[in-house]
Amino acid sequence: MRLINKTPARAGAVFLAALPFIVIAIAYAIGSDIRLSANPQDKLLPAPSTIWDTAVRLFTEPDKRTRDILLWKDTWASLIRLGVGVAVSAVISLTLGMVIGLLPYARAGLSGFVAVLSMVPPLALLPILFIVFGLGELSKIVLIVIGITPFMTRDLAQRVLDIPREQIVKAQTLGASSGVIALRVALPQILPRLISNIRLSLGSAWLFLIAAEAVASNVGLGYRIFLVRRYLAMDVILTYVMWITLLAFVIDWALRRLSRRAFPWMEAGL
Amino acid sequence: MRLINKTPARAGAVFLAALPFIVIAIAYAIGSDIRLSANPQDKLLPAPSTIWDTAVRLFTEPDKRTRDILLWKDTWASLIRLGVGVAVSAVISLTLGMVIGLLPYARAGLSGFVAVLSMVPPLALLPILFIVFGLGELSKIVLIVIGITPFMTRDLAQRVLDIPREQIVKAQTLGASSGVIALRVALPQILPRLISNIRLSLGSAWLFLIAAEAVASNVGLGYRIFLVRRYLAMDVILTYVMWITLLAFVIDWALRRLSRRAFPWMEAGL
Amino acid sequence: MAQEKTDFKLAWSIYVGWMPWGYLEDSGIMDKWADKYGITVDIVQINDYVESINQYTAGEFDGVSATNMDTLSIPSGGGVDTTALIIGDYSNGNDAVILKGEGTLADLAGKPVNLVELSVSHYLLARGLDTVGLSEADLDGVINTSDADMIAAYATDDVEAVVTWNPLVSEIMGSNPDATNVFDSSQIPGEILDLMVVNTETLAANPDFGKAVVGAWYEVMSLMAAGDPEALTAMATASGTDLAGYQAQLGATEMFFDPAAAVAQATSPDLPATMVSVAEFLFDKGILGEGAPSADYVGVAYPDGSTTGDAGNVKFRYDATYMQMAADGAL
Amino acid sequence: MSFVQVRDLWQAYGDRSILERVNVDVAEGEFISIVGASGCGKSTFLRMLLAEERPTRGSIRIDGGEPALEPNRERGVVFQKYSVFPHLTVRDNLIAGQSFGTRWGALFGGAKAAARANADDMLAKIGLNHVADQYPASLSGGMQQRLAIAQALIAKPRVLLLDEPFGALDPGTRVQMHEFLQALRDETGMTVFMVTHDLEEGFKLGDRVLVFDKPRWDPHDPGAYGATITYDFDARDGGIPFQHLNPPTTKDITDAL
Amino acid sequence: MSFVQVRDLWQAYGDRSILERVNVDVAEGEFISIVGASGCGKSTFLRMLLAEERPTRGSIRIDGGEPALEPNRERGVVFQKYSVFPHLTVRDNLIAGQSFGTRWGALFGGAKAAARANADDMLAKIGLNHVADQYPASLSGGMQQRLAIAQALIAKPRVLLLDEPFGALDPGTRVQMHEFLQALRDETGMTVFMVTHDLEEGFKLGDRVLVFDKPRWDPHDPGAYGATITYDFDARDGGIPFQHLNPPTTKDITDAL
Ligand SMILES: Nc1ncnc2c1ncn2[C@@H]1O[C@H](COP(=O)(O)OP(=O)(O)OP(=O)(O)O)[C@@H](O)[C@H]1O
Ligand SMILES: Nc1ncnc2c1ncn2[C@@H]1O[C@H](COP(=O)(O)OP(=O)(O)OP(=O)(O)O)[C@@H](O)[C@H]1O
Ligand SMILES: [Mg+2]
Ligand SMILES: [Mg+2]
Repeated sequence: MRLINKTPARAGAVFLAALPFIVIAIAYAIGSDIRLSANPQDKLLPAPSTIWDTAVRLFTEPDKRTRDILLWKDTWASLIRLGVGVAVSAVISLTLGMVIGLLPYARAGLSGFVAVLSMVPPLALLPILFIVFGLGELSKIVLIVIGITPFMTRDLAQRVLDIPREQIVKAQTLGASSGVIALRVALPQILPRLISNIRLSLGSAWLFLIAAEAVASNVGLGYRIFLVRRYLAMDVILTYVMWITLLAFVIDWALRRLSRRAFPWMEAGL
Repeated sequence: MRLINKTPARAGAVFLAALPFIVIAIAYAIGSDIRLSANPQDKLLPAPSTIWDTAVRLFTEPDKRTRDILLWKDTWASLIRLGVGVAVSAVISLTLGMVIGLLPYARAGLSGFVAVLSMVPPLALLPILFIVFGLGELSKIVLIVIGITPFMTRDLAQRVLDIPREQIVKAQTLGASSGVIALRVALPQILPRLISNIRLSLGSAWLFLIAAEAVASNVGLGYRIFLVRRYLAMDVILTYVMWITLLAFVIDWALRRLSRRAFPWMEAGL
Repeated sequence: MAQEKTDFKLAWSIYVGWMPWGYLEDSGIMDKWADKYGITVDIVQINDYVESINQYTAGEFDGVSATNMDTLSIPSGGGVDTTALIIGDYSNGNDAVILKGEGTLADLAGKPVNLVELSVSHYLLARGLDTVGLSEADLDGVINTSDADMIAAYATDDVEAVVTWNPLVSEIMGSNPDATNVFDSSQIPGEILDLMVVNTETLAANPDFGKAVVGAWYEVMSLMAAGDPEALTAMATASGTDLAGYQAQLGATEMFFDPAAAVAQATSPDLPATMVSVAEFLFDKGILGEGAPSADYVGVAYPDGSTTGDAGNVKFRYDATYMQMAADGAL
Repeated sequence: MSFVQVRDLWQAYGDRSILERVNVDVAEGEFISIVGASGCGKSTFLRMLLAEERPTRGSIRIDGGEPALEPNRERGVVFQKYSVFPHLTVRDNLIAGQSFGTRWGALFGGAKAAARANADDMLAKIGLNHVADQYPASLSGGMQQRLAIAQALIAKPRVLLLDEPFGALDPGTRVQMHEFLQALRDETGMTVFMVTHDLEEGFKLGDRVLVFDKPRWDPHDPGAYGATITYDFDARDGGIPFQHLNPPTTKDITDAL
Repeated sequence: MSFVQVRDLWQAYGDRSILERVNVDVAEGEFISIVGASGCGKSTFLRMLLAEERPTRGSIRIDGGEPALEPNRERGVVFQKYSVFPHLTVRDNLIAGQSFGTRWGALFGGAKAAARANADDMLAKIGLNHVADQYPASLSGGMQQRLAIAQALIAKPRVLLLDEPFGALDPGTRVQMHEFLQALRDETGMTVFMVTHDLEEGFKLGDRVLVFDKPRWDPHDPGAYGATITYDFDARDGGIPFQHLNPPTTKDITDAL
C-alpha cells in the first residue's frame, strides 16, 4: 500500500503527536546531564528539575521588595501592550483596508504608499521611535503598530477587492450608497479575515514587543528575558519562553474559536 | 455619483500615488528645519541635504582604514545571510510541508509540533542560539531559519492538503507511487506557493537578520544601524533604512516576476 | 534659554556606580531633598544605556548617568550643552580586557576581540594596546557584541577575548577559571569617569535642581560609606546579584563617597589630558560626527575656567560648584 | 413610446470593438431573451443596461429618462453567481433588499417589522420559509438563485436583468426555476432582460429573443468589429407569429364603426 | 463469470449507514449508468469501486481478483472537476497518463518519444491537437473533460469510472460530450460506470441504469438505513427489452442440435 494511503489508528496518532515533544525533552535532559556532570555550575542547560523549581518559584513567589509576583506583573504588562498595539493596528488596517479596497481614489493614492511602508524594517526604526515617542508605553505600542499594520492593511485591502464585483453591483441596485456598501457588505465579510490576519500577525507583534521591551522598559516578559540574559539565567529564560509560547497558543486558539462563533455563515457551506 | 464609482484619470492617479511621499518629505523637511534652527548641531532630524550628502558619501567613499565602501560591504554581508537563511528555510519547509501534507503518519506526528514551534518567540532564544551555534554567520542564519521555517512549513503543508483530492486519486489510477505523486503532482503545484511564502516571510527574515546583527557582528546593515545609534547618526540610520526598504522592494518584485515567469500555468486561466 | 521649572527627570541605567540612583528613587531620599527645594525629581531606570543617553540628548530628560566619554560623543557632540554635575566614581578595575586562557595583553595580536564597539570598553582596549605598542589594526578585528549577550558570547568557542564591564567582568571571571584579566581600568585610573550629567541651561536656570540632586546623592554616599546593609542590599538585588557580589564589584570602583574627593577629581590637573585623549580616540573612530573637522572640535571647560578643544564651541563643562557645596555642608 | 430605448450603442475596450450600432426598443412588461456565441458581448450589453459601464457611444434610456451613470434601484440584477450576500441569512438578504437604500442601510422600529413581514411573505411565495434563518452557503444552487431573484424583486426595480441566472444549475432544477420565474413574472408584469446560453430556455421564457452576432468580420483582425443584434425573434405563442390576428368578431366591427 | 462482481456491499460513516446490501454483476464492456437522489451514496459507491475507500462489509472484485486496497491502474477515473493536472500542458497531461506508473514518474529517450507520439495521436482523436501546448486553465470546461477522459483512457484501465463527468457543462457542450464518449467507447469496448444526475443522459449512454434509493426508512432516524440498488434497467435499444430475441433462424436450430 502506498505511504500516502496509510493512516495511523487513533491511539497511534496521539502517540505520534506526543513523540517529537518527548524526543526533545529526552534530548534536553541528556544534554543537560552531560554538561552538568562536567561542570555542576553550568548555567546553559539547567537540569529539568531546576527549571521546574524555577518555574514554580516564578509563578508563586512574590518579589521581596515589591511584594508582587514578577511573572504575573510582566505578563500583564506585556499583554496590555500587545493587546493595545494589535487593537490599534486592527482598527487602522480595517479602516485603511476598506477605504483602499472600495474607493478607487484612495487606492490610487495609498496602495503604493502602504506597499512601500510594509517593506520598511521596523526594527531599524527602533532608535527613531524611541526618540520620537519617548520610552514609555507609547513607543512600544507604536512599534507593534508600525510593524504589523502595513501588512494587515495590504491584505485587507486585497480581500475587499476580492469581494465579488457582483455583490457590490447588486448592493447598488438595491439602492445602497458607498457608506452602506462599506458598512453592510464589505465590513461584515472582511471581519473574519481581520481575525485570521491578527492571528497571522501575532507572531510579529510578539517579536516587536520583545524587541521594544528589551531596549527600554522596567516590566514585561521581553524585559525580563533581556535582563536575566546578562546573567545567563537559562532556567528563567526557558520558563519565560515556554510561558510566552503557551500564551501565544492560547491567544491563537481563542481567536480561532471567536472566528468560528462570530461568523457562522463562513462555515454554513460545509 | 457614488464615491466607489469615481475613478481618477491616469495623470491624477500618478499624482495621487506620489502625494503621500511628498507630504511626508515636506513634513520631515519642516520638522528638521524647526529643530535645526533651535540647535544647529541637532542630530535627530538632519536636514534633507545632509542626508543626501551622507548617502552619497556612504555609497561612494571608501572607509579610511579598510579601503572598502562600508555600505556595499554591509549590504553584501547581509544579503548573503538573508539569502542563505531563506534558502535553507525554503528547502526545509518545502520538504517538511510536503511530507506533512502528503503522509498521514507524518501529519499525525509533526503537525502539532510545528504548530507549537511556530509560537515560540525566536528572539527570546537568541542567547541559546549564540551558545549552541557560536557568534559567527551560523547563528544568524539559524535565527532566520528558526524564525520563518515553522510558519512556512505550516502554510505549505496546508497548501498540499488543499490540492484537490481528485488529483491525488487520479494520479494513483495512473499508477503513480507516493514518490511520484510528491514529485510530479504536489511539488510543482506547491512551488508557486513557496515563492509567495518566501515573499511573505522576507519581512520577518529581515527582522531576525537585523536583530541578530545588532547583537553580535562586525559587518552588516543591522550592525551598522545599531552601531551608529551610539552617536545618534540619524543621517546614516535613515540612509540605511531607505536602502533596506529599497532592497526589500526589489527582492519582492523580483520574486513576483520569477513566479509569473516560472509558473505560466497559474496565469493561463486569465 | 531654558525656563525655570519645578519638575525634573533623570535617567539612569544599571551599572555598579549608578545603582545609588535607583536606591535614591525607591528609598524616598530623592523626594525628601526635592521637597526641601520645592521641586520634584523623577528618576527613571532605562534598560539600554545608549538609549538613555540618546533620550537625554533628544531632550526627554534633564539629566542622565553617563561616562565622560559618552557624554562627549553623544550629547556634547550633538550640540547639547552638558554639565557634569556629579562625578560619582572612576572605574578602577571595573572595566577589563579578558583573555581566554593564559597570556598577556600582547597576545591579543591576531585575535578577534568581542566588545561593545565605540563604548568605554573600546577606549580601554585602545589605551591598553597603546601600552604594549599595538594598535587595533594588529587585531583580527573587533566584533560588536551586545553587553547583554557578553556572557553567552564568552561561553562560545569562537570568542577568544572580550572587553567588558562589571557586573559582567566578575561574572565571567567567576564562572570561567581559565579567564585571564590582562588589562583593566585600574591601570588608567581616573580616565573612565562615571558622571551624572545635566543640561547646562536647565541647571543654570534652576540651581535648586542641582542642589537637590547633589544633596540627595551624597546622603546615599554617606550611607554606602558607612556600609549601611539595607541600602547596599537593595542596590545589590537591583543589579541582579547579592550583597557580597555587589561589594566585590564596588571594590573595583573608586567611589567618591566624600564630595571633597569628587571635587578633587574634577579639578585634577590630569583631567584635561584625559579628555584630550578621549576626544582623539573619538575622532579617530569617526564618532564625533560629520561636522567635526578635528578632535578638538568640541570644547570642554573645567572648573578653573580653562578649556581644551574649541573654546568657541564649549559643550561639555565640569562644574564642581554643587559638589563643593555638598563638601561644605551648604545644601 | 418604448419603455427601454437603446440607441446606436457602441462599446469598445481599448481598440477592441465589442458591440456596435445596437438599437432596440422594448415595451414595458416584455421579457427579452438574449442569446449569442460565447464572448460576443451579451454580458457587456447587460452591464450597460445596468449602467455598471457606460457606452463609448449611444445611449440607453428607461421610460424616457436620462441615461444612468451608475447602477440604481431602477435596475434589478441577478448574476450566475454571487448574487446574494453570504453573510446575511436568507431572511436578512430579503430585508437588505428593502433596507440598503436607507441612510445607514438598516431599518428600525416599525419599518423593520414591516420589512420583515414583507420578507416572510416573499419567502413563503418562493418556498424558502423553512430555511429563513440559514445562510446562503447551506442552500442548494437553485434555492440560492430563487433567493437572488426574490431579493432583486423586493426592491421593486423597473427592469430586471438576468445574466445566465440558471447557467450553473442542473437540468432538473433548471426546469423548476423556469416555472418559478414565469409565475413570478406573470404576477409582477416586470420588464426582463435575460442572457442565456441555452436557446431552448430563451425561446421558452422570452417574449422576444435577441441574437447577438458579428455582422462584419475582418479575418486579419478579429477584434476590429463588434457584435450587434442580428435577429429579433418574436417568441410568443411558441414562436408562431400572427396567432392573435383572429378574424374580427361582429362586435369588434360594430365597435369600430 | 461476471467481470465486476459486487457482493453484499455495506458502507457506513460512524453510525450513519450510507449503502447497504449492494449486489451487482457487470459483464465486461457494459456501460452502467448510476442515478439516484442527491446524497444517496452514488459517489460513495464509485469511491468503493475505485478502492479509494474500503467497504465496512462485502467486497468488489474485478475479473475475480482480490479486492483492491487502493486506487490502481486497473481503474480509471474522471471526476466532475480537478481531473487534469493544472501545472501540465495538455500534451503533458496525456504523457503523464503513461509515465506516472514508472519509478520517477517520467520517461526518457525512446519511451519518451513513444509516449509523446501516443499522446499526439490521442490529441488528434479527441480534437485537442491545436491546444497541445496550452495549460488546462485556458481550456473550456468541455475541452478539459475531454482531456480528462483521454488521460484516464491512455493508461488503459480495465474499468472506467465517471462521477458526473458532464455535470458542470452547459447543455450544448453536454451533447457533444455524449457523442465523444460514445465514439470512444465503441472503439475501446471499455467497461464504464457513470454517475449522473441527469436521467436522460443515463438512459442515453448506459447499457444498464442502476437506481440507488433507500428501501427502508426510519422517520425518527433518517441516517439509520442506507441506500441500495432498487432498480436495474436495461437501457439498450431505447429501453425496450427483448428486441434481440429474434425468432431463431434455421441455422441456429441446426447448430444447436
Ligand atoms: N472590462 C473589460 N475589458 C476588456 N475586455 C473585456 C472587458 N469585459 C469584457 N471584455 C471582452 O469583451 C468580450 C465580450 O465579453 P462578454 O462578457 O460581454 O461576453 P459574453 O457574450 O457575455 O460571453 P459569455 O457567453 O462567455 O458570458 C470578451 O471578448 C471579453 O474578453
Ligand atoms: N467521508 C465521509 N464521511 C462522512 N460522511 C460522508 C463521507 N462521504 C460522504 N458522506 C455522506 O454520505 C452521503 C452520501 O454521499 P455521496 O457523496 O456518496 O452522495 P451522492 O449520491 O454522490 O450525492 P450527490 O448527487 O450530491 O453527489 C452524504 O450524506 C454525505 O454527507
Ligand atoms: Mg457573459
Ligand atoms: Mg456525488
